[in-house]
Amino acid sequence: MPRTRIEIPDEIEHFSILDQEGNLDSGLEPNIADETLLQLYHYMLLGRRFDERLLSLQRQGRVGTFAPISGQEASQLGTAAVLRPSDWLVPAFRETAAELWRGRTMESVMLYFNGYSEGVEIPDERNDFPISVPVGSQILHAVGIAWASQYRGKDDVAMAFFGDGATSQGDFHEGLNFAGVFRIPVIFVCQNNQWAISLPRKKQTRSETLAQKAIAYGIKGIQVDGNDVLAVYAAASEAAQRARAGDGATFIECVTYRLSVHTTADDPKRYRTDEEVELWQQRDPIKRFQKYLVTKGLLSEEKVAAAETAVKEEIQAAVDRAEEQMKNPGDPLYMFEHAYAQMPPHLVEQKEYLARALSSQKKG
Amino acid sequence: MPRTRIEIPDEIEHFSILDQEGNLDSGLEPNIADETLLQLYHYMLLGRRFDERLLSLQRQGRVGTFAPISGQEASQLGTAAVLRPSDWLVPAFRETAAELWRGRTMESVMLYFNGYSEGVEIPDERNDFPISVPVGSQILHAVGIAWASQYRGKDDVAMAFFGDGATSQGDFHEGLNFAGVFRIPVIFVCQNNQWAISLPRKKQTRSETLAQKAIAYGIKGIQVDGNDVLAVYAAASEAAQRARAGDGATFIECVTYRLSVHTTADDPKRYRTDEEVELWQQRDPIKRFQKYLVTKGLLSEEKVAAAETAVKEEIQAAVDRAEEQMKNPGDPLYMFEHAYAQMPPHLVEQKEYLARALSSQKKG
Amino acid sequence: MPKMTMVQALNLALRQEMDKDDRVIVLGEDVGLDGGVFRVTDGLYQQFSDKRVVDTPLAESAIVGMSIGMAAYGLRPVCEIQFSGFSYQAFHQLENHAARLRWRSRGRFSVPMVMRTPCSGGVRALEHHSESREAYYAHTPGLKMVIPSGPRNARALLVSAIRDPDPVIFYEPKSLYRAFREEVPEEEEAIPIGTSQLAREGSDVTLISYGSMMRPTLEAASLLKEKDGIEAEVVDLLTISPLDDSLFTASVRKTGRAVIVHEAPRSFGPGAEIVSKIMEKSFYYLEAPIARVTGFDVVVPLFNRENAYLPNADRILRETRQVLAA
Amino acid sequence: MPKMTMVQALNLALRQEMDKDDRVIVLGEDVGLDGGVFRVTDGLYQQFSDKRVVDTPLAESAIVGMSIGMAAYGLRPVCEIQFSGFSYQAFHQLENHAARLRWRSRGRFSVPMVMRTPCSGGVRALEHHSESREAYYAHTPGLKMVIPSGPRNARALLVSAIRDPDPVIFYEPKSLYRAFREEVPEEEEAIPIGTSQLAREGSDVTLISYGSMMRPTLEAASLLKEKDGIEAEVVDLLTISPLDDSLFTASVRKTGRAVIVHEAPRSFGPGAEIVSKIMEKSFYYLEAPIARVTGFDVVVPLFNRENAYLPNADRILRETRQVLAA
Ligand SMILES: Cc1ncc(C[n+]2csc(CCOP(=O)(O)OP(=O)(O)O)c2C)c(N)n1
Ligand SMILES: Cc1ncc(C[n+]2csc(CCOP(=O)(O)OP(=O)(O)O)c2C)c(N)n1
Ligand SMILES: [Mg+2]
Ligand SMILES: [Mg+2]
Repeated sequence: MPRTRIEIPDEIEHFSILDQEGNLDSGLEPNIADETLLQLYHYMLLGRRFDERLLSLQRQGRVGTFAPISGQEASQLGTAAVLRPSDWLVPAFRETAAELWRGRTMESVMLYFNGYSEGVEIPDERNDFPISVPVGSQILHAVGIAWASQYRGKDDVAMAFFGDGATSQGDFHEGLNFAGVFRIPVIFVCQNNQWAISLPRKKQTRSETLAQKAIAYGIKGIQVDGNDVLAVYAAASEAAQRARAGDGATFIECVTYRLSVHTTADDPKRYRTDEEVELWQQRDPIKRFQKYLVTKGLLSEEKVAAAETAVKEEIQAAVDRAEEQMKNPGDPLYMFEHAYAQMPPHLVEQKEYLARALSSQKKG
Repeated sequence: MPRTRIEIPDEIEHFSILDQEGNLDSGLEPNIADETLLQLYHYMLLGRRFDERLLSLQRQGRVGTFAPISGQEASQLGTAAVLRPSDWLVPAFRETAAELWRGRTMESVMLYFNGYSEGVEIPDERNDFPISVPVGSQILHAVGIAWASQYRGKDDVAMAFFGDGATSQGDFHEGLNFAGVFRIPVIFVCQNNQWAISLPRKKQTRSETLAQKAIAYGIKGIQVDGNDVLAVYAAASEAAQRARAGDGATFIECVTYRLSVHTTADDPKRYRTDEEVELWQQRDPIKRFQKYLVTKGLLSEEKVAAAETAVKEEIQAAVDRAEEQMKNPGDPLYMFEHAYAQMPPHLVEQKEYLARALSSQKKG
Repeated sequence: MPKMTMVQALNLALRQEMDKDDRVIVLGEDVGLDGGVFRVTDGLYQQFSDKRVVDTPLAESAIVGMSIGMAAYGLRPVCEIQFSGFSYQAFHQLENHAARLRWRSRGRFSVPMVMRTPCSGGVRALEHHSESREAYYAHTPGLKMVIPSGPRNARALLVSAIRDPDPVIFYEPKSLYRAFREEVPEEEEAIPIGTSQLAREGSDVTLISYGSMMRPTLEAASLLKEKDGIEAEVVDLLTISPLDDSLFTASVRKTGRAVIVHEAPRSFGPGAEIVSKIMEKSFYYLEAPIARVTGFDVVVPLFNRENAYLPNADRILRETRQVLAA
Repeated sequence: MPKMTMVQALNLALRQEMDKDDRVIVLGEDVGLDGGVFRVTDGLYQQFSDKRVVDTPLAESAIVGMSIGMAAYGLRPVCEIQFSGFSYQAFHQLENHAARLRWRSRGRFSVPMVMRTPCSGGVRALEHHSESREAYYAHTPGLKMVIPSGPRNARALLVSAIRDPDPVIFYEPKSLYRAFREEVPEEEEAIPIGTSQLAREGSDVTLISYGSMMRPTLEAASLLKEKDGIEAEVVDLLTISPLDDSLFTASVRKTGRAVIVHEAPRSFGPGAEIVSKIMEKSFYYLEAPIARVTGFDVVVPLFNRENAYLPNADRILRETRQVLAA
């Protein structure tokens, strides 16, 4: 009794199914329909190619500042894929692949990153939150949503995304603690991509893993190989089951890597080596998954080429539509809409004032 | 490799030396000078009796709202006693016993709780922060102080106090994380007194212990019997050594109990049972320590009686001095002092305005 | 009609709205079993259970952030921040999200939440328990900011706040909680948010105030009548943002003189916006400079010397006389 | 004298102060190896090592809270909040502590820290990257609030902010970071905090502005001269709090007319306090109502439509003409 070790009841696990070469630990192969596997592959490829296209458009001045996702496709899609349409996705700002999976259009993404408010439109049938720029803050919204779902007797879950950097924020702590206390059906997906702009994961926190932070909240914590879409899918499925069954929240650390810049305003050469990037390129989640699908007989060289072509065309069509739409400069007076449900008198005054100012400006 | 348990390197320990009856686990008895033991006893008694006196004064309208400490004397003194004068104490709002140990006068405490700004005066030679009311916020100040101490090449440490409720705040998380990352010589003392106003510890967080929250930050965590002053002292000594040696921060959870009201505005009958309070009265830290000191031959019945008398007189003298001092209503214009190092023009204007207003008020 | 304190009147509003609408959820620190540290939520836990009256861990950002999620889902959370001095812990959730979610989703999501919080001084409280910082919220586009001045309007405003489709910061001047009673009808009563009220008619000078300062302002108005034979018109703003300038504009155009009274610090405070509105809309009607009677630009003193900080009838009287003499 | 951008000028101030005074510590997200996302701290890490240029984890409250402790110990922390839209995460640390510690300890401890943060719009940035909320800080007793308008005064103000014995919020209008260059002397230069400057002399109307709005304001003044033959006097506030009203009071008493320009939302914004100061001190000199040209009370639009939000020379000109015509 006097000086004793305290047993930590919830153990933290590490999870991986495909190794770096795409070889399978067959005992763990999750039961995923072939169709879903191919869909996952499609969206991983789409996510990657769209990212590359956005980057090249940005370099030409045809897209504003944005946060690329290359390297994180498995983390985003393995998780989002376990959601049902009625579930809620609560993204940070680097989840384009997950958002596309959920039905957000590439046009919407382009409009948003070109500073058009049309880009924040969300169709009624999709329960997905808009991008959240303030790091970590959205975690609490997912907690509130999931609480409400439970209150309404639904088994819909909320899935919050955030990065390794976000785990340092107070809101991360408060959100996971509330989720633990109220046994909330929420899934916390941390994309540990090793960097928060220039700060490496090791300097973000002294804890050995991020997953073990779950111990502080009495919730389930798991670390997965975030470049292994099967492992991510399996962990997320378990988490969704747990949540739907009323057994509370899960914190999933996806160990992955941001292969590209932080945002297009960033120069990673200032803080990390090419060798590190190359190392992680070898762990590419798409290559690895592709190999597995080939081995499984679901893909072939020709099918891969066809997929590439299809994705390219899909992207080109979206870019064309978006650029067409952006020819319409839109009405600047729109800024006064949606400030409140009903426009209060002072905004009516300001809107009228701006209308006058703009029309006199036009006149010269 | 595929599905493996992650080993948590830093183990969390529980620590106790004196049992509920005051019996000693002699293998663990810390090496504390007799003089220090008696001093600890004196301050525990003083803390308790002063608390009781403040409560009775408050009930008579002679003291304002305050937060009693009864039951938490061992947690406060076992920790504060390991500090050197040049170390920094960063209290919350329920550390009166620790503050008295550090040299704050009872008059100062009384003036403060009677709303006199004289009660926030801190002598130059004491490196102690004023009380911090916003729960958890002060933790970060201790981290900054300890960082600065290290930067200056000193081996002075900072000790931050807070309650079980404070562990839910974002600032707690951010503070412990920074302390881990920068290996800061700080000691976090959590007085887990089982309640945050009406919220019991079990509803504050689902984690089994508070101490295990240290795992999230890669710092040392320890849980001690907070009503056992020897265990508290031993844990705090280790923590201080660790900090001074450059080995970083420690999080100490002192398991204790608030025997009295949350503050004098609180009615605990609304949320907890008498039985629970009685149970903890049996674990009284003073009785237990007294028994140990008697067994050790340092105290006797007569000496206890003498100590009680001495403490009573000390308190009475302080109350008299404070009440004398409070006869001086003080200058309301003092509120403009110490807003800035130099009073800016707008405050000079406001001060002059108030001076005029007050003098015209006086005239009628 | 029963006579109620403001605490009881607020409790009535909560109870009735919860009764009518199962989307209404109360959450915060000690709001459940304990009934809130000021007892505003007293009895709700017993009546509606812990499903709808939620004692949360001690974390303001989480209380507000979770409310945002609940509101976006379609509920009507009414969260309590135990004292307004601790609402800054949640300020980023209010500014970054509560105020913006409707705008940021082009109307797809909204945040029909209320953040109730005891504000202002006058009850001999501890540090950080006496602030008046309504200007922070009033200056934040997307939020609404409401402050009642008595039991009856407190109840009627809280009802509107709960039903409001947008986030409302609801400041409760704690010095009014039990200061006096008013008749409060059992039947529904709601005051639209964004409307001020005439508290006293007059023609010589316009006094504009709200919240805890309405009582000394009305007291000053009585004294003006009694001692100087002056008829002061008194406007109670009730909502700080969106600010209803219709009544005070009409009044100032009539009287030509105005005095603004608030407890908040003077500089960059709510009074400045009212001065500006009068400047913009009624400049040519003004016969004297507008005066502001306010708290000072310092920390609210520890309570023994708090009285000198708070505007009182004497200071209001004094300033109004100067405005009248000008 | 070398010609510098504001980024270079700020960097110079930091470098020189760090060189002179080992109490000066730079901390924040990405301020070290990366040199800050706008490169304001570029090269400091290399020169002064990670002992004095500290890359922190991603937590604003901790950055500010830790700075408070460092400052109380006797250091001079200069922390960076990456964008002012994320300073609210630390708002409670500023309001509850940085602003009060001197007062709360009767002068025993003080908080000589600077919180630098890029503010305001105009650079086609993402959401939450374009706000101007200086009023929050200006309304907080105990803080100082400074906003430079060009490279040279930015450097001279930052030097003063670092040496100031009290906490200073230092807003850096990011649209000015690289917009133009000015000669900045290598030798020490400091502008006292709390002093405004005359940016242009004139006798017909007073334009009062600061920060990013100084350029369109001066442009409007040129246009007024050119097109209307009007001599506008222009005041650059530089410090928002404590507000120096001496220059604009003298100017308005001379011109009888005033226009205030800021990017911040209109209602309860900084302009309102300036209107009130003029009301209180210069009412009888006024020949026309004062106008405010400001941002609107809505979220700053996504960048493609941001220009309509920001005051520009045309709007300033238009409003000034109305003031002149009144
Ligand atoms: C509260 C807040 N602070 C700072 C920033 C600026 N910022 C944007 S992204 C980022 C790093 C985020 O790192 P991480 O959470 O690991 O996500 P990642 O970018 O790697 O996806 C920072 C500091 C922000 N957006 N919000
Ligand atoms: C940020 C903040 N929120 C709320 C409060 C109101 N409050 C004062 S003490 C307290 C409970 C504190 O509980 P704990 O941390 O366990 O300390 P204890 O009172 O038990 O010593 C609360 C909610 C506060 N002072 N600060
Ligand atoms: Mg990251
Ligand atoms: Mg407690």
